[in-house]
Amino acid sequence: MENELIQWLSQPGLTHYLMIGALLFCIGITLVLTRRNVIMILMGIELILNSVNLNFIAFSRFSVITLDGHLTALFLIILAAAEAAVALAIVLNIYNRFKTIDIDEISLLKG
Amino acid sequence: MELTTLLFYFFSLLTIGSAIFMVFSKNIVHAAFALMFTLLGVAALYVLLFADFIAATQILVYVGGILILILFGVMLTTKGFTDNLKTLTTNLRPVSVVMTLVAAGMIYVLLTTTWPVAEIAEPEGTITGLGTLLLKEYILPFQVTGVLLLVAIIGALLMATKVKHQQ
Amino acid sequence: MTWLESLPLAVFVMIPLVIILIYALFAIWMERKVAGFIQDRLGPMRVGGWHGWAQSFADLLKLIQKEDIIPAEASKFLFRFAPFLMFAASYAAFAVIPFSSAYMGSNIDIGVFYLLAITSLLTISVIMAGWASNNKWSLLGAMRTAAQMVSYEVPTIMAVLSVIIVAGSLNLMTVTEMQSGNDTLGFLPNWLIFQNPFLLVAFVIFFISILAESHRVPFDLPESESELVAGFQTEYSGMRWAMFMLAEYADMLLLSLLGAVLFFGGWNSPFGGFMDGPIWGFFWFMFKGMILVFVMMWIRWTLPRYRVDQLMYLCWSILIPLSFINFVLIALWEMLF
Amino acid sequence: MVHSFKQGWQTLKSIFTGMGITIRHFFGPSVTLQYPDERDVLPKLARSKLFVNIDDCIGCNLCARACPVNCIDIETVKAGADVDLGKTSNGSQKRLWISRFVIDMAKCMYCDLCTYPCPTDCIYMVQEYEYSDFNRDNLVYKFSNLTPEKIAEVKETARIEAEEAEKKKAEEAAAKAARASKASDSRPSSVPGAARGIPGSAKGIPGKAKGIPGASKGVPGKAQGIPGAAKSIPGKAKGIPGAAKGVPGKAKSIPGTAKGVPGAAKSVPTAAKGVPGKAKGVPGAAKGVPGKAKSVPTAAKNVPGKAKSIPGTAKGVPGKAKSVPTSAKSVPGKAKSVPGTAKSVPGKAKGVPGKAKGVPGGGAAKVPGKSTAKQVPGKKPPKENKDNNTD
Repeated sequence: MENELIQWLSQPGLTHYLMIGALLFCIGITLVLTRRNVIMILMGIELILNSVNLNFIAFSRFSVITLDGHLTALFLIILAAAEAAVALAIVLNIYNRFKTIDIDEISLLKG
Repeated sequence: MELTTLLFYFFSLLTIGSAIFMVFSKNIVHAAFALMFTLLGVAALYVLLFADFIAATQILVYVGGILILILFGVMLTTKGFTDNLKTLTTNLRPVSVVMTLVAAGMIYVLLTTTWPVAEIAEPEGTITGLGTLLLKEYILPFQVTGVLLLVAIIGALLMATKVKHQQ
Repeated sequence: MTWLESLPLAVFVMIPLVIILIYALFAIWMERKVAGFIQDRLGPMRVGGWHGWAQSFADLLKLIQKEDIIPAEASKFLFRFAPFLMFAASYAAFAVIPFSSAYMGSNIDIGVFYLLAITSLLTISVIMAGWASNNKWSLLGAMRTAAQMVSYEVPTIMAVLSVIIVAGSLNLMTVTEMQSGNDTLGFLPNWLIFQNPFLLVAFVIFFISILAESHRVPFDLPESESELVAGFQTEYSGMRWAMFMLAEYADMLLLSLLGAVLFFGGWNSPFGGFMDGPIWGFFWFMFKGMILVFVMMWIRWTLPRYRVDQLMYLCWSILIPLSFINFVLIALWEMLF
Repeated sequence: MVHSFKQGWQTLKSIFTGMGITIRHFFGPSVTLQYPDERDVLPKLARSKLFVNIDDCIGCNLCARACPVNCIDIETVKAGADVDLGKTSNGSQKRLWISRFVIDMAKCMYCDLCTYPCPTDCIYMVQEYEYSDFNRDNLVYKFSNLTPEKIAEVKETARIEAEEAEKKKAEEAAAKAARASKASDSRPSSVPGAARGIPGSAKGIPGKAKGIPGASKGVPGKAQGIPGAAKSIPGKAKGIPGAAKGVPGKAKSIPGTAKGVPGAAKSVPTAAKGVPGKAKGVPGAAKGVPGKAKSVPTAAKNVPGKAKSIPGTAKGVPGKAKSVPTSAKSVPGKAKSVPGTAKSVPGKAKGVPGKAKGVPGGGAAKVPGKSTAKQVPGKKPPKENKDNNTD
């Protein structure tokens, strides 16, 4: 039993990476749920995207499908970049209008 | 234990540790720098997964781009130094309890599932394959992402300049 | 598998460090000598005899003795960490530089892409240092640096990409190897800069961009003394400051060497087969790099500093469009010939 | 579009032009001098450090007076009559021991004004400019080559001589006063007028000087005045010694000073003139002013002896201004007014006597003249001389 555990620990495989991905995902969700600052929420989203990427790469490494996972991750990264750029532009607009980026106070439906 | 195993644990710890630090950090800039460590750790994990190109892209785009954008956002939306950078945390306890449970559940699922693992020989480098794939099978997504990026840049610029006009 | 690669790993990876340290000592002295000569002075003359060659050692000794001051309101960990991150980023990038035909830290396929990626950590470390100092000069300097480096990364990458489409590989060793020989126009070395007229423009863009990326004059806004004291370095003293200087000089060398690889044939001898070989290769490579470093110093003591808006104007309105056009033209040239 | 290309081209061109200039300087010769190893040649008239060739110095104090920042401090002591100090390189006779010659280079402003008045060219700027120091006291340069023992000895001699001279003069004055009182009953009231006339004659006519001495009650006071005169007119020393001869007891001290200070000779006569009339009157005044009373009587006693000595001095001395103060001492009232004039017009000895005249009458009685009163009785005069010198 113990030997097995050590064996399992000493050879990081797919499960290990998936576990890290899962943990990152949960932490990302926690950030998104607990923080009221828009930028912090953005950071949480980046974490979630990273965990997804990690999963893609891990599957791509440990399974027969080889490079498609990489490509998906690549597209995800590009998407994240575009998302961050637009999101930050929006945040700046919000800040200019409301003078705050606390998400609870930005509750007007009408501009 | 092999060096790669040690590195794996080191970078996993770095990734998860700084991510957890982000959750409990009061200071938004500290959180942003913790995010940097997370991203670097993830990039290192990519390298351990033989995804060198993705790892480099991760550093270039995330660390060199998005993170700096975020930091700029922080600096532009708060007025300067440490005191103004505190962020509110709400529902931290219930959320963290729930998320711990969720994480435990997920890990349980991951551990009990048998994944169809195919142990392949270490690839010599992914860049040729990626290039070929991008310009053959994935040419359409590639083009679409290009257009998307262009649109995003234009949109962001437009919004930013609009802000100026309002002022 | 050359004899160099059979060295123990620790020694193998330390080679660039030795090179950087020796270079930094030399370059600091050289910078002051160049400044002196250009201003009709002599520069340091007293330490160590001939032309004050030991001046850098004296400086180093002084820096080691200095008190290490950390501002009370600083963010302690980040403050301490930033100089090391900066140097680590500079140093890590040396892994893919082919110092000679026999030595290259890591012969990976994505070579130059990795280099560009890892140097973007410099920007982060600058912001980290500036913010952690909790000083308005530092913060302003850091934000300026970040803006400048992020902006100038685009023309740099475009210029590098222009070379890459001619060379056909991201691996710098391959790029160097394909520049061997001596047959461009029959008498010129087979270097990339002589192979394509648009690569000359690419080189100009590249050189301007690396000036800005390593924040040298005329783009040294992060440290503009007259306005920002010393930018993000304001609060640093002693060895921490020395780390910044080391990183800065290492960055300068790195980008100069990159320029030497991409445009001037890396470790190839300018005389074809004459004076060729691993040792000569190393000599030629460093020689080319040092010439670019010298030009950087020469420019430093010639041109005044740009204003922030001029800097951004130059990047976004001139260099980036020019580099894109140039990129397309180079691609066309490659297709046609 | 075309415009921006033009601009870009011009930018590039100007950058290359600038870099061409700097590279030319890079290869050009450097203008630096490796200072401690090589030095620039100083211009001939460079002003750097002051130097005094003390062997040539006659102690005239002209440099110290010329100095706008008072960085030169000289103290001299009269040499005895029998001591020959030798001559300077340009032939001037030295008559003073230079007990102190100090230049504070920390104060010096390198104006070079002190070197011009020097009659023997013994003070000048040398081409040495590296004398910075951590201690400010090290910037005070001492040039006097006398040992402390020697200085003490010299001072003692000078003091004794001065005292003796004083005594002599006092005796002379007393004798003359006695004579005068007998001879001129009509004069007493007209003293002031007489005073004027006499000085004038003293200058122009040596012979008259002799006659005047009889009146010279004020002699003791003269000791002080004389030194001052000495400074301005070194060359006139000759006449005074002659005067010295005639004075019996106390006369000695005065002659001693007389030698060193030619100008003093003149002063004596002036005072003398005014004195005769006053001689009579003064005693009276003396009563009214306790402090002064003493001095005057003393002088009166000595008068006879002094008569001789004074005439001798009278002949040669141009700088009468100094002399006046001397007389003032004997007559308390005069002290104040006269010194003032003395300072302003050293060379104009003539004018001073005139002022001297007015003073004796009322002045004496009214103004006790602190300084003079005290000095007169005492044997201090020699010391006082020194003080005056340093003025």
